[in-house]
Amino acid sequence: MAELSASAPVAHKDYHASKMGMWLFLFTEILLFGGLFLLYATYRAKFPQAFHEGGKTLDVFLGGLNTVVLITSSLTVALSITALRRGAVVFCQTLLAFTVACAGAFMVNKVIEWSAKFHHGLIPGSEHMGQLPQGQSIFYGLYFAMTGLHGIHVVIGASVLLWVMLLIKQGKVTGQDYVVLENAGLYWHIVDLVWIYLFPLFYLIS
Amino acid sequence: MTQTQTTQLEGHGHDHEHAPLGYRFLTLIWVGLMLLTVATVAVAKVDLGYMNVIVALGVASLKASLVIFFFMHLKYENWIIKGMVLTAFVILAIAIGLTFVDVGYRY
Amino acid sequence: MEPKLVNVVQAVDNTFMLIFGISAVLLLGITAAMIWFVFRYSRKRNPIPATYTGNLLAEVIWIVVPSILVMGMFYSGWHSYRALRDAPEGAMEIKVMARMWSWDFEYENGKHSGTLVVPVGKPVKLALSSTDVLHGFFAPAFRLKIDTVPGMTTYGWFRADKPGEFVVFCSVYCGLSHAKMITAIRAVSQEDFDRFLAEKGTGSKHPGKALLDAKGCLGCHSLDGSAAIGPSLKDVWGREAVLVTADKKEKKLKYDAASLKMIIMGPRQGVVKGFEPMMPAYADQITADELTLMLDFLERGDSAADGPEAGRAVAEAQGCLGCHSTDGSDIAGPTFKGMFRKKGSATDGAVVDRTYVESVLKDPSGRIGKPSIMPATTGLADADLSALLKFLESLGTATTPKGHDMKGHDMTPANAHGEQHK
Amino acid sequence: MDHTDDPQAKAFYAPQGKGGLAAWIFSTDHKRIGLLYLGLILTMFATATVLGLIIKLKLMTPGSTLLTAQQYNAMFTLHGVIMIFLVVIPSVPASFGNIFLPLHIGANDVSFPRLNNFSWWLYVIGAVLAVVSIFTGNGAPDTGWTFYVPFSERTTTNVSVAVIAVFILGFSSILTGLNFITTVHRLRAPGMTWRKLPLFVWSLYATGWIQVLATPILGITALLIFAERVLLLGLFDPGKGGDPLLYQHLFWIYSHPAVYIMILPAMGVISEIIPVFSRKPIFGYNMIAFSSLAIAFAGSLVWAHHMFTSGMSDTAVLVFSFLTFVVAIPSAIKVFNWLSTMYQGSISLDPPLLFSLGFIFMFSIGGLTGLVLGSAGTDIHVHDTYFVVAHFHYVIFGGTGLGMFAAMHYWAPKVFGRMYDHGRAAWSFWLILIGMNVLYFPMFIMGMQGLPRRYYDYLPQYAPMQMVSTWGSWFLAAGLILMFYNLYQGCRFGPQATKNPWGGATLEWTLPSPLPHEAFHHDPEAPEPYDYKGVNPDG
Ligand code: HEA
Ligand code: HEA
Ligand code: HEC
Ligand code: CUA
Ligand SMILES: [Cu+2]
Repeated sequence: MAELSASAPVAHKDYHASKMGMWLFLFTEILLFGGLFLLYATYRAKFPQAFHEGGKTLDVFLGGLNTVVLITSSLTVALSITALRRGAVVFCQTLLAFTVACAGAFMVNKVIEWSAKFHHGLIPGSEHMGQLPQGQSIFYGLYFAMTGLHGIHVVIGASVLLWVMLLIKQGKVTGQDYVVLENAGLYWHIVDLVWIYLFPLFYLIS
Repeated sequence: MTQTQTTQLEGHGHDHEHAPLGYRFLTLIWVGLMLLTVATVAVAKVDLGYMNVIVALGVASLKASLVIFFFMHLKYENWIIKGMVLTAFVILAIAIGLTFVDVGYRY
Repeated sequence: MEPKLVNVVQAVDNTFMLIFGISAVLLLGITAAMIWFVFRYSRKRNPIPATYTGNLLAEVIWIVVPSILVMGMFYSGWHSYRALRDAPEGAMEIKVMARMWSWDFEYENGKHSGTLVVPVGKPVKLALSSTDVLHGFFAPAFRLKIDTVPGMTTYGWFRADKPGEFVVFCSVYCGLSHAKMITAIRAVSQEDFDRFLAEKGTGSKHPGKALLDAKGCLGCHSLDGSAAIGPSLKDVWGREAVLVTADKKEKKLKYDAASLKMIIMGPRQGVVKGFEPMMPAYADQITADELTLMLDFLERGDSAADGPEAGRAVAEAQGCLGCHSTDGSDIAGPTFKGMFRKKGSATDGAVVDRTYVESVLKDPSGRIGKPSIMPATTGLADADLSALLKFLESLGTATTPKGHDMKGHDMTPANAHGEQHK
Repeated sequence: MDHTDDPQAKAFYAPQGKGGLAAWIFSTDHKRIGLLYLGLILTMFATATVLGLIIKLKLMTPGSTLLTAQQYNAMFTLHGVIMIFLVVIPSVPASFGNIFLPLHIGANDVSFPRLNNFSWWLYVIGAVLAVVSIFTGNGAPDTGWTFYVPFSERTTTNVSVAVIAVFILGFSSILTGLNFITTVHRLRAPGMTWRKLPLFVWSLYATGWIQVLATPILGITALLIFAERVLLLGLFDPGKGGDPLLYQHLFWIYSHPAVYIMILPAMGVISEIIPVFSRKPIFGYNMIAFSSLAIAFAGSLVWAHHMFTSGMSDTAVLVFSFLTFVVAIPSAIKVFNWLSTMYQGSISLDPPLLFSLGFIFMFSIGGLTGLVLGSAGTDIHVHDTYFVVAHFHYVIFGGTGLGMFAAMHYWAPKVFGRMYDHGRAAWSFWLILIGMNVLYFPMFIMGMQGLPRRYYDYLPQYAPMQMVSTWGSWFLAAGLILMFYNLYQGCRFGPQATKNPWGGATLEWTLPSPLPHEAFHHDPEAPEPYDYKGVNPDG
């Protein structure tokens, strides 16, 4: 406590404050998804069988692949911070570029998956969805809602990383002043974190 | 959460001047995450009844902790941030838990 | 014979009194203290303030005492809640279906009605649900309130300890006519209730009959020829009767529109021989239109069962009139007046005829081609549909249907009931 | 820079350098942002109170008068949505919190000034969207501020835009909370320990946590309604196995804690004002500070007390009723501590104190009737009746509203450097207090008699009470207009205010009135916030 209050109220960059602010923001993301996890939990309790059936129709391989992609991208972001702080700016940029590429791969994969579902008539609001046994249309509804919201976050996260890459290039984010990169990284990790739960909850429950 | 002595190579401290985590260390964490992913997919193929969910969520939480503590640096943050993270998760757990006081007795 | 039954209303009211009592004392105390302090410790009277910053004991006291108080309130509240929830064994079960914006009650023998008729003194357990959105069954007299949720059945129970009519509100906001979604619980004697149940309620579709029921006439008059509190209404039309006037003179009378109106609406010229002067005056409780319908039923009985009047009854029972007016005004849906044979709202410009109505009823949004709040109606018998169409047809022209002076009076069930609770 | 001696010319709100609108709406100065918020909030307040007035005018007599049912339904929905999301949730924190939180802890701004400006913009966008939803599509939303499914999914009115507005407003609120938490942690002046924080800061800190942790649930709830309507997901559609009650859970998981977002900052204001005008240290500082945190935490455990009749399990009724009573205790602590602060003080009944005492009275009525609602058996009878309407107008208007007015009277001289007329302020107070009680107390009685809420027409038996209640709204209107006139007149043309007109001991009173552009040139010495020895009202 004492150490904290030692910081003077001056306008210069407050590293701790930025980070605290970012964490607080991440909580809001966690709770935003939390609402959907709440729905997931309760509906799963209501329709265990339907969720089981629904889970069977999802492709574990694609889901697993995406898990690997995201975790790897998480690693490269973490590495990029180390690289930047050690002065390896080019390596840092490479790692970030790789991360964004991973995000792209993830989204391509997602599109393939979703279009396969659409192909089977599993389109929200469609007649086919309406005719599914009760719990199943809920399952797919949640699937679309949660992976969809997650997908949006992937896109946002990747954009933020691109923006940080630009800042690094402009020399605005450096090995001495890297909190922006760190915060962007934190955001990216949250995206990963959510997926770490989505994967087993949707793909591995059959 | 106050354990300050760690085993990895890099130094650490309470302020932001602590040295960055090493490439090797981070990669090791990644290897761990990969192994856990393989494990969870493998276990899912075995029918353990209701234990399946618990195992899957347990493994996921293990993975999540790795990400939070190392990739996200939480381990090296001061206790205030740690406390905040804990609060956020506790509130989420309460929200879900208390909802089950209703649905648990209805469905 | 007298089982010891919990008095739910009493239990709830006790909790009210407990909390209100404690609150009143606290509020008065707090207010008095504030005023006294402002006066006694004003800067004039007390220029030098005290300087202490707290007192542990005092704070402990006002943590502990309120805690005890609220736990008392909690316990009392929970206790009365239990009383509201625990229906006694063997309670009579009635199904309640809520829809925009009317109620449907189904009794154990399959009979339906729009007001809830129950025997006095018997516990009644309600199993409630809804066809469309959330509604709430709220009977203030019994402190009973429970939401009706589509796709789910909720429960509630009550017991009417004295005969009478008790208002039922819809408590959960449900759209346009939420405020009109009012009906009544009518508590009658066991005999009356049995008679009510036995009447082939669904047999007659005549709205006049429904009105006789709703206005409480059937509580005293039978329709099967048996004498009750009042004379039977079976075949009254044209019957000869003897009236005893106030000055004990006997007066012969033939029942027709005029004389029946006199009896129902007053001013009365006497009492039917052999009966007590018990019938209330209905002058301000029955409108002219309603009377016309009631008289029509008394005159022609169920013979009009497939005519437009029967159709109106169907529309009423199915809740159509909650959304469609008969007087040209739009409620939630287009008015029925002049709808028949006109172009419907469907995007393909179809004309409103039998097939069209049939298909709209089956799948309103689908047929009309855009999302609509109109609920699908299933299980409508063929005869009912025919009646419904006749009813629509009767509203087809701008002039009122012959024989009945309707003057565009809006006869939604809600209105009809609303009238009773003046 | 300008060298006149007129303090008004050096005030933070006086044009300086680039003047004009842009210097305001893109300002990152916490004081300007606070004023921007205050202006908009009061505008919204005026709009929504007029809607309230029209509602009462309609309800003056039974029958279909003045409004159609559809108009009425849209009217109370807008009244509720604007009041909740655009008025009382931002009210004290976004306006006075923004201005005084940094000053109270000896900082020159919040941690993230640009974010602060951004959150104001989000507020503007949300407000604009809310207005757009009225005039576009199939007309103004008619769901009530609770947006309950399935009705909100089926109604053809413009609900989709409204929920997006709510989503955006939620994020505005989150960013304010996030900013405050970080500011309190990071920008306290040297020596400003947690135990020296003014209680206003404590209450904002606790509020910040609710904003950060509860509001996202509102966000997802609003998004879900949008998705249900536009993408036809069907997650709450009973026909597909959906459970409408889960929507209610999600909604109240936010919206119950939200009522503490509304009340805690106002309680903070009261905790500032009472000791200043009693010239006696606040009684039981620790307990009041702690009770703010306790309310924030315990407040997140009780949401389902809005659902006792919803058909949820009896076990849930038991648990949530119990927890509701637990949450009442920290509020009780505060009330008793305020009273004890006055005991043996040296009280000067100036307008801010008058409004604060009004707060205590009205909040006590509202809170105590909250206990009737928390008790399961009695809530069944009064749920969704005017009893609830009365309860929340007492706590929101009588509580947060009066708290806000108290803050305006307390800080106006500091912000604008001028003093309003005290006599007129007292008059307006009494008009408001009487008006509120005549307006809202009959609602308790009508509720007990079973009048359901959201009824555009009612049975004639309620007519006399409704009539009285409508009269009350006119008294209230008169009082409000007098108050706003008096404040406006005072802040524009009143006599020059001194530095410390009330004798407050918190840091803002060491600064000139009106507030200058830069508050502290050096780190200030952290004062004992409630030690009035040596601090005297000047003049
Ligand atoms: C500022 C906002 C605010 C605040 C502070 C509160 C405070 C409280 N509220 Fe209220 N409430 C609302 C705003 C608020 N409420 C709104 C808007 C609704 C309706 C929403 C809708 O449906 O549209 C609502 C509805 C509502 C309900 C649901 C009713 C229903 O729909 O059936 C309930 C039920 O428990 C409830 C309870 C309480 C309780 C127990 C408190 C407690 O926190 C009160 C604590 C205060 C005191 C207890 C008084 C002060 C203390 C003393 C005088 C000392 C003595 C005390 C004791 C002995 C304990 N409230
Ligand atoms: C901050 C919250 C707040 C405030 C202050 C008010 C204020 C008022 N409300 Fe409020 N009300 C709500 C929040 C609030 N309300 C909510 C959340 C609901 C629930 C909605 C729902 O069911 O979904 C509700 C519902 C509600 C109903 C129930 C409707 C129904 O269920 O059918 C009624 C009925 O009388 C009502 C009336 C009033 C009145 C008469 C005022 C009066 O106090 C208004 C008095 C004010 C004036 C008469 C205006 C005069 C003043 C000025 C013009 C100011 C000038 C200003 C400046 C110069 C800046 N409100
Ligand atoms: C909840 C309100 C509601 C109820 C109850 C209701 N309707 Fe409707 N109805 C509507 C609405 C709204 C429309 C118009 C749809 C539109 O134009 O979007 C409609 C349209 C119709 C139409 C087609 C008219 C046209 O112009 O195309 C017919 C016929 C109809 N209703 C008959 C009935 C009948 C018969 C019943 C009772 C069994 C009934 N409705 C019950 C709301 C309702
Ligand atoms: Cu049905 Cu309100
Ligand atoms: Cu609440």
